[in-house]
Amino acid sequence: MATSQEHIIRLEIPSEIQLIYVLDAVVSEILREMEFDDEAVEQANLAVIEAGTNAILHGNSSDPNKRVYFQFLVGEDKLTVIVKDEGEGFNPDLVPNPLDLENLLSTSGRGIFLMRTFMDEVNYSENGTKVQMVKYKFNENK
Amino acid sequence: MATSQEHIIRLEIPSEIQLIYVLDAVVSEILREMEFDDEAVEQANLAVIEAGTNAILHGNSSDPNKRVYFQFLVGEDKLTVIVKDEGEGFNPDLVPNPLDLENLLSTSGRGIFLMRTFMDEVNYSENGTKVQMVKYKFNENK
Amino acid sequence: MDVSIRERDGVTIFDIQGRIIGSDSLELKSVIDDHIASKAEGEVKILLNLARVPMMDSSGLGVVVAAYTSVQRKKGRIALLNLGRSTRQLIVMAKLMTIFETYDNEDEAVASFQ
Amino acid sequence: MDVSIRERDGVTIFDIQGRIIGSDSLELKSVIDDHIASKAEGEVKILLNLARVPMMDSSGLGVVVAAYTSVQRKKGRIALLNLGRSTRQLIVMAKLMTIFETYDNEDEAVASFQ
Ligand SMILES: Nc1ncnc2c1ncn2[C@@H]1O[C@H](COP(=O)(O)OP(=O)(O)O)[C@@H](O)[C@H]1O
Ligand SMILES: Nc1ncnc2c1ncn2[C@@H]1O[C@H](COP(=O)(O)OP(=O)(O)O)[C@@H](O)[C@H]1O
Repeated sequence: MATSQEHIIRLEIPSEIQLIYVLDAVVSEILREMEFDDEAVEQANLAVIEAGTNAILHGNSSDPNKRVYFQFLVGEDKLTVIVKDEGEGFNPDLVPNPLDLENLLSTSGRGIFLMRTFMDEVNYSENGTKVQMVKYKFNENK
Repeated sequence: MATSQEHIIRLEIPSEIQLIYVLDAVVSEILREMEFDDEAVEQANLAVIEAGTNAILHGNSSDPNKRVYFQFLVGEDKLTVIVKDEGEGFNPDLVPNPLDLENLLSTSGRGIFLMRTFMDEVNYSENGTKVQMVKYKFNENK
Repeated sequence: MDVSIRERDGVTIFDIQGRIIGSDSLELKSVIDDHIASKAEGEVKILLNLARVPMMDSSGLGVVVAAYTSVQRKKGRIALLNLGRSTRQLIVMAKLMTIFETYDNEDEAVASFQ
Repeated sequence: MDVSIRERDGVTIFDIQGRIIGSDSLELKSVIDDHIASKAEGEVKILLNLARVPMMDSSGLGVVVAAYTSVQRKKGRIALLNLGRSTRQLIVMAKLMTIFETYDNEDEAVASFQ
């Protein structure tokens, strides 16, 4: 038996917001298996839900013919999550800061901020249609 | 928005028996979303776990470099589950009947029997490396 | 997610149970909006009991913010009861802790409305 | 899945909690095997309490069958307590209902061993 370099789980769903519960179930279970502590589980779980929600609602505009692709790379000390949609993309640098005073009482616009707050790395690519996030198991810097 | 003919969810895992919990989470959530009744949920869930376990242990011999592919086709009135492994295959017709007296106290050999018992359709193809199972929501025949 | 509503001394308590993620926020929003719409100006007194909400996403938080704004507009009052670790963290991170009134004790929270 | 073990009037009760699927069966098997190995012939008295097992797969059922066979070999006795709908259905389908002793009441089950 060759040693497996990567332990990859893939999930692919149509763009229906109800399927966030399926995503949630997968992520929760992976994080539990990886024995992240409870707080890290909640944080990573939330970040993945935010990314998945954005891919469904903003990326794919809830078009059920467009799909969202999730990859979970399970490592010894970290989980990498990649979320890819089939939308037009966007420029994440132009998203307003939800902590600015004029945005504090906005009813939306906190998803990417929470992803950046709760994950150790968040990188957009492919014109904003793909986001890669990393959560480390023992993060001494936080 | 074009009408989506099929509502397909895909899951792909390496051959690690611990990942049955991820499979379980996905199936449970899909069945719950589909509003199957509790008994049907348990039955379909069990059948999928049996098929997944077989793919991991028998099909792929727990080789983590081999993968198992799940497809869930969510219909109005039925769920179709396809499980595909990367193993050598087998002949399902040659599997002994676990209800035969000499097998009653066997410690294994009931997986396929339970799949056939709890799903409405079970069909093996591709030399036994692929199994397709259907569970209907309102099955008047059962 | 499930929401049930009860009244105590003129305060309407929304007992929410379960994670508020995905489309739960739409459901929660409509329950809260309907309630606010049914009340006259100055008469809205809402307590959102989050004791049994282990987690909430940004759309859930958006609903709480929207509720806050609607209630303000109607010259009513809204407060949050029993934030858990995760929901508290979310609100702290979003810098909303100083904006929302929060309580850890239902009697106290209800009394504050009198 | 979690297993805890307690003794009552010389009967060893295994309280199992959670679904028995996937690798749970290996864990359960080793707990039961260790217990049986620790007992002398004729002294094994086991009650598997399945009250909090909402579901069990064929490998879980295989462990119960293996336990039955080991206990028989050691001239002991094993019974199942509090089968739920799902575990009962599994055992019925596998035509094992007439082979296993089953009880729905712990006092009765324990008394039966005396
Ligand atoms: N995958 C995506 N595709 C296209 N646009 C996106 C995507 N993700 C985010 N956006 C854009 O970035 C904005 C901010 O997203 P976010 O911080 O998650 O807040 P919200 O989703 O509440 O608007 C969104 O309103 C949307 O315009
Ligand atoms: N995906 C598969 N690939 C190869 N062989 C399989 C597969 N599924 C089942 N089998 C064979 O069929 C037998 C019976 O399977 P099953 O009824 O599930 O019982 P068990 O898994 O307990 O042996 C297995 O022991 C194995 O030899």
